[in-house]
Amino acid sequence: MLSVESIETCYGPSQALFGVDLAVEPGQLVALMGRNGMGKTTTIRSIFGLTPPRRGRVLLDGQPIQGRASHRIARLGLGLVPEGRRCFTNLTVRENLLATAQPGHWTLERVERLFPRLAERTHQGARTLSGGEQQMLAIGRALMTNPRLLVLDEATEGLAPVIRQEIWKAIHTLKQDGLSILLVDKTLSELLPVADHCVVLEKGRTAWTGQPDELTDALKDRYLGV
Amino acid sequence: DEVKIGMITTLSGGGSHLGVDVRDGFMLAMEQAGRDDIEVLVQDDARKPDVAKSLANEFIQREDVDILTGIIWSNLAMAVVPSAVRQGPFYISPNAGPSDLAGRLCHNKYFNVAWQNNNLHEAMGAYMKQADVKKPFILAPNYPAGTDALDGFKSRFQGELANEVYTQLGQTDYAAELAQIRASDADSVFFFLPGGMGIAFMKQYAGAGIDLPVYGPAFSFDEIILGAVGDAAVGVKNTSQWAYDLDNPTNNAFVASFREKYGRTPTLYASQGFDTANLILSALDVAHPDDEEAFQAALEAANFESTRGDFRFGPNHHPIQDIYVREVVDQGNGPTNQLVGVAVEDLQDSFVDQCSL
Amino acid sequence: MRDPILALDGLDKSFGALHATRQVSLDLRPGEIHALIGPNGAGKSTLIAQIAGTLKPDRGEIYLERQALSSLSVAERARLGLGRSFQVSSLAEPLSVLRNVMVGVQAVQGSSYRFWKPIRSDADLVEPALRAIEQMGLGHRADTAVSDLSHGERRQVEVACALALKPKALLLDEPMAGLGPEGSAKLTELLEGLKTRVPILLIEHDMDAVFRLADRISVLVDGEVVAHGDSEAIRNNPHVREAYLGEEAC
Amino acid sequence: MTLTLLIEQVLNGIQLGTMLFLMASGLTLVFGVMGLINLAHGSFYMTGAFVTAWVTGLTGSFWVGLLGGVLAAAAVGAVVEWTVIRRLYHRDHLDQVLATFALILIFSEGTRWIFGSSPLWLNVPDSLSGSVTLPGGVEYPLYRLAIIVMGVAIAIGLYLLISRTRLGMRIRAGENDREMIGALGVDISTLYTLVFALGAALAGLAGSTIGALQSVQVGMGEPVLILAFVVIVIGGIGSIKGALIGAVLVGVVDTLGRVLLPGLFKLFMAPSDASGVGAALASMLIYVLMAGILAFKPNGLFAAHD
Amino acid sequence: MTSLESHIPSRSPSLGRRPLSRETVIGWGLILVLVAAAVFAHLAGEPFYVNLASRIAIVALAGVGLNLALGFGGMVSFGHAAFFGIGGYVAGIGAFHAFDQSPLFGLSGLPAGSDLMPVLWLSALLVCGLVAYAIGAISLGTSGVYFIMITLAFAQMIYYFAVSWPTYGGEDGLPIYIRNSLPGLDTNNPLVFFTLCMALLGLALFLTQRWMNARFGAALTMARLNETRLATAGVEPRPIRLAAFVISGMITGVAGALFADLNGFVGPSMLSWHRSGEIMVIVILGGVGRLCGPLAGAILFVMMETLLGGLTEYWQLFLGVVLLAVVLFARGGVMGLLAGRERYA
Ligand SMILES: Nc1ncnc2c1ncn2[C@@H]1O[C@H](COP(=O)(O)OP(=O)(O)OP(=O)(O)O)[C@@H](O)[C@H]1O
Ligand SMILES: Nc1ncnc2c1ncn2[C@@H]1O[C@H](COP(=O)(O)OP(=O)(O)OP(=O)(O)O)[C@@H](O)[C@H]1O
Ligand SMILES: [Mg+2]
Ligand SMILES: [Mg+2]
Repeated sequence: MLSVESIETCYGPSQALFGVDLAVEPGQLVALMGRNGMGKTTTIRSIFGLTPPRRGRVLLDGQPIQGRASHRIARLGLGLVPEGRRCFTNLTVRENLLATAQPGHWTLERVERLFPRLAERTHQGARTLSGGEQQMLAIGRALMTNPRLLVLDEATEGLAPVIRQEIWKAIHTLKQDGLSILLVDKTLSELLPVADHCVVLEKGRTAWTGQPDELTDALKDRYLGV
Repeated sequence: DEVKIGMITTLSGGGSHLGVDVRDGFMLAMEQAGRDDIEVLVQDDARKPDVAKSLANEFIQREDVDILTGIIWSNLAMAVVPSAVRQGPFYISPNAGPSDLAGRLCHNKYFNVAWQNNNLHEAMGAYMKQADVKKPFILAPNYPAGTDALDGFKSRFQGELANEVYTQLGQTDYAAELAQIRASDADSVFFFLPGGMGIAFMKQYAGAGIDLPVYGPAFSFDEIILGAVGDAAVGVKNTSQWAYDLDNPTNNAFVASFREKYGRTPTLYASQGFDTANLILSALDVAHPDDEEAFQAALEAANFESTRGDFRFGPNHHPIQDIYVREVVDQGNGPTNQLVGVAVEDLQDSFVDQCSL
Repeated sequence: MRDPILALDGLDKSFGALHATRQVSLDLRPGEIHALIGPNGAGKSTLIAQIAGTLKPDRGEIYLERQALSSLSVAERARLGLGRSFQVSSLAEPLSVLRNVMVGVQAVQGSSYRFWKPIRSDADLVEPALRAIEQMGLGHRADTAVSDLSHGERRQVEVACALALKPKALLLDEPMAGLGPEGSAKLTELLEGLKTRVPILLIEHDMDAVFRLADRISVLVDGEVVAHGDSEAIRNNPHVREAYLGEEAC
Repeated sequence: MTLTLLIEQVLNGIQLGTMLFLMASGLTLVFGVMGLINLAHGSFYMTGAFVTAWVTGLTGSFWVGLLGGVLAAAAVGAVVEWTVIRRLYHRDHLDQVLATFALILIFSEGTRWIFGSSPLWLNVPDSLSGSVTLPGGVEYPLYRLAIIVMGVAIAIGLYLLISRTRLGMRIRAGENDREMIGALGVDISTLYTLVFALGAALAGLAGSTIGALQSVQVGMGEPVLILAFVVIVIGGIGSIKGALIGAVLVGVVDTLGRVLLPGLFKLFMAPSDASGVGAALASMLIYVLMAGILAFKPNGLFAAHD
Repeated sequence: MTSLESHIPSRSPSLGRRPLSRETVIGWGLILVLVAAAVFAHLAGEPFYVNLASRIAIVALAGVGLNLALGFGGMVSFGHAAFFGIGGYVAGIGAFHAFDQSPLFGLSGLPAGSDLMPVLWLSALLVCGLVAYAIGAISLGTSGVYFIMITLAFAQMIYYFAVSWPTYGGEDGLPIYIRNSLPGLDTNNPLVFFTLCMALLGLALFLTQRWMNARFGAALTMARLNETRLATAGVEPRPIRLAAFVISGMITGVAGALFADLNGFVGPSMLSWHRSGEIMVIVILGGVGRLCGPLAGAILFVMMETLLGGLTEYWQLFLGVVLLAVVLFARGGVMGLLAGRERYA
């Protein structure tokens, strides 16, 4: 449903992406991998129109969407859990969830069932949440927009192992429900089992794509530094 | 030999209608004189003392003007005049008349064609005394012209006051003062609130349900302000050295030609601009400003037809003149002033003794 | 056993009804890494904030080499030798890495009220800063503006800033977060080398790193220290497994 | 001073306060919510007053004029947001100061170009002229009473809008992270245009209603602007509740200061000196109040966040 | 690690500019243009233009003062007119009492006034420093918009105080009949006066550059960009800011003293919030946090004021349009336009 065709993106004068290709089929979970600073976040920002690509195309259901305003792109059914959480810190937990919600499968009750911790803190300001709580909030917030394609940038960063397992479980459930997912994560041991397809970036280019089981130790060492 | 006149006046920002009227009156007289040996340069001071100061320097140092004129506000005049007259040109004031320039700091090259600031207030004090007012409530903004105004008023009124209140400069809400007036046992109100302050005060006075008679200087009741205040001002008595219905040939001609040219009734500021120009013209007929003594003497003679009728200068170069009382009336097409009498004849300012001229 | 460098004595902190820190007493001894783990929202960062001085504890006292800290400001504590990294990195974005690190050097060297000598030619300032940066393996990035760095590199700068203070104790709040496997490995190695010089109070959710590095581990749950011991003991503590580790730690 | 006089003066203070609130609420919305310093807010006040005076003059109806003034202010606000302000959101506060300062000059002189230098006529509508007797025997102008009622109603409405509605959440979220709310599918630009126009309309409403009491002239917005800034800072930026309480506080303190201080000084000074000194102190009073509050509560009385 | 010597000069945007950066060249260029214009005008017998150049230099000096707080320190003061005006009143009051040989404030026991510029400048420095200390000590507890407004509040208090203090003219202001003097120099000569203004401006620019490149500047920059980082690094942010604020007020105060002498007049308009706004506009117009930004801004602003004012009654409208165009299209002000966007030294 989503395909990115050799996009190039710049931050002001400095170019960060030099030709990234990737595709997400409906119901697929695609893992976007690469070392620090290789352009994973930039790719995601380019898809969402936050840093529009200079060249190349981004297609959603075959329609080019690059160059559109980011809210229009999001309305087409893309949900974002950004790097660094970026909760609306001046809103309460509940307001964070409701502010951008769209009608659909995911409701406040469902999200609170997924993350009971959020239900406990529903009237607390997001600013004072702990890091992990904020991460749950960011995922919940994206789900509440009822996306067809969920994009998670380092969604398990800084979470306690128990919670992380929960989130992976949640991701697994989401995938089984048929949601398409594009995922960036550092922990290969948790990522690879759920991924249908992997895309590896190096220095702003797609360096390798394939099935998770094709990712040999040599490749891991070369591209991911494991 | 050509004569250059520099006019520094307020043409933009708050209070610019005063400057516009002074300029229009002045230019009307110049046009009527039809002399081609006089050049008038006009610049806007935006009501800022330092801009006025810098313009004065420009006129004096670059344009080498013979005569300066135009300043509306006392604080600008205080910034400009003392040093300007020392540098060469004459300064003929069409409006501002701060007490220092009439007294302590008077100068042989400085003339005021309008009034010393206190004139109209003193006259009103005298008039209210005559009119048997017993206990006025008086108010003015808390700045030098305001305290001068009330002091001037008191110097002639010399009676009991219901209260004496200083408001904030630029204040636009007078609810608190109006409540004080209503609660007091005053039998009348005298106020000096120039510009927008006066408009606001009168409108709110009308809405406050107080029916004490109101008195004030003409500054709050020129034709332009009356247009903004509307019927709220009807019945107010105000003192002025001039009125558009003052019946003398010069004035009748002036009012008619001003209305024709600009499509509005002149204000006292317009008359002051007009008189200023005519005073200068009358002196230029006698001498060139380069001949300083002769020109000064010609100005002192004040040999021109004033819109006010009789006009002469006291020793400190400030007018000795009749001050009239006008009443705001509405004869169907909006409120306007009507002459009702003379408050004081041949009023001379009280600072003349401090002047060493 | 030597005297602890840093000692917390009965720290207590509430936000309204929420009791974020309950009677926490811990210490940090020379040459060790003391890891603090616990579920999200357990109060770890709150504890660090109280040590560093951005939050005031309701009760309790903090000692750095036996000196009580509670009346001192953040900056005074830093000058006494308390280095800190933030959970969400807090750097001056437009400035270069070097400039970010140099400020710390300047503070430990004494006055910032020097108006004459340009810092650019002040080797006393530049050299120690560069050393701290090199230590973090960021030498090639010293002149890059922080805003141009990737997430992971910023974490490294944070630690470099703390190192520049020549700290007596280091408080690191999730330094591995956002680092790739490679970066984590490098940092692990670095901290291992560092601990002989500076003891480290380490908050981390990366259990591989924690179990490898920590000499002692304290587990904080709901603001309370519920377990304390070496890696083995913690790994096998059923209570910790349930509250924090989940089924992972096998 | 008698009790009725005191009550009347307190009412006067409240009325001044509600007027300030109308200005301040728009300012605090734009300022706290959108993070924009808008010095040109006073220009919308002026726009409202001028258009109301003009339309009232044409149609003879104050109410038509009022509607015209408010709509004109909203329209001008929307256009300004669309052409200038939206380029400033991601800029430094300082760029915003300079740009909106430039807008003041353009609006003031533009208005003078169109309407001339003379103040315009605008009066209280007949249906609201005169005064009413309140319980307790206080005689009070009906128009001012109407302003108080209107101000309080608008305050409640705004508070509910911002704190209770989805729209309010989005606006606040947008202030916190504009990029993020866009990436979550909200058209924040249009939303901001609307908010800005709403703020302008409130300022326009203040200008229109107050224009009937004061003088409708170029530059009338500036002193009110400064007071409105004082109000939102005292109340805490971004907080509608703070703006209301700050406005009433400023109104009452200013009014009572003007009334009481000269009397206070007359106790131990010569009467004419006392009124001067008292008046001088009264004009400083709200600034003293603000400095005092900020010295102890650096984020105002009701800091909405931060 | 490479040796330091080879290391540092080559790597530099971060560490301060290379000796002759484009900005430095432009700064010198502006100074030269101004001096040349003044000298040329003097030779051509046009004292008006010499005075205009003095005015530019003085306004720029006030801007340099504000820039230290606002540009380098991130303290957006909307009350710098307070210092400008106090500086002016120091000069005015000194001259007033020197003129009639009365003791200061008319209080017997106090020394008489002085009309010596150095004495007045030092007094302006002292008084403004004290006032800035008091204002800063209270105001720096706040930040952001609150700081803007609390500084405005203090300036307004001083403004209203001056308006209603009759001894020194109140709203009418206080004329200085004879320009204050400097032994050995004819300060009434426009070129001499210009030279004085320019010398003080040059000194202020030089010192500012020195300070900002030194440790103090590094700390101040960090205080502006990230206060938490500075505190965590062991430097108290508030005293650093306060020091910068005090110095800033002092520089603006000296500019005020010169301005009073230039105009031969001091009045409350020097204290009004319009004036604060104007100084701020000059700094922003020139380029915030750029050493020579205030100079560039002052040249542009004063020239526009003078030239447009002669053209049309509605000149402020065009001034507004020009200012708006500068913000929207020339980011980083005039210096940004001329020397590039780079701002953080
Ligand atoms: N705002 C920015 N301005 C300039 N350059 C940037 C910016 N953000 C990122 N970069 C640069 O773009 C490149 C790609 O960064 P990106 O954040 O996409 O990497 P990443 O793969 O997400 O890394 P990480 O795993 O650390 O999050 C890096 O070299 C980084 O320095
Ligand atoms: N200022 C505050 N007001 C109210 N509650 C707060 C405040 N600061 C923190 N909290 C709450 O205190 C608890 C502890 O937060 P803290 O940030 O210390 O957690 P943590 O252990 O660091 O978690 P994580 O591992 O997710 O970072 C959380 O529940 C948080 O919501
Ligand atoms: Mg990333
Ligand atoms: Mg934490």
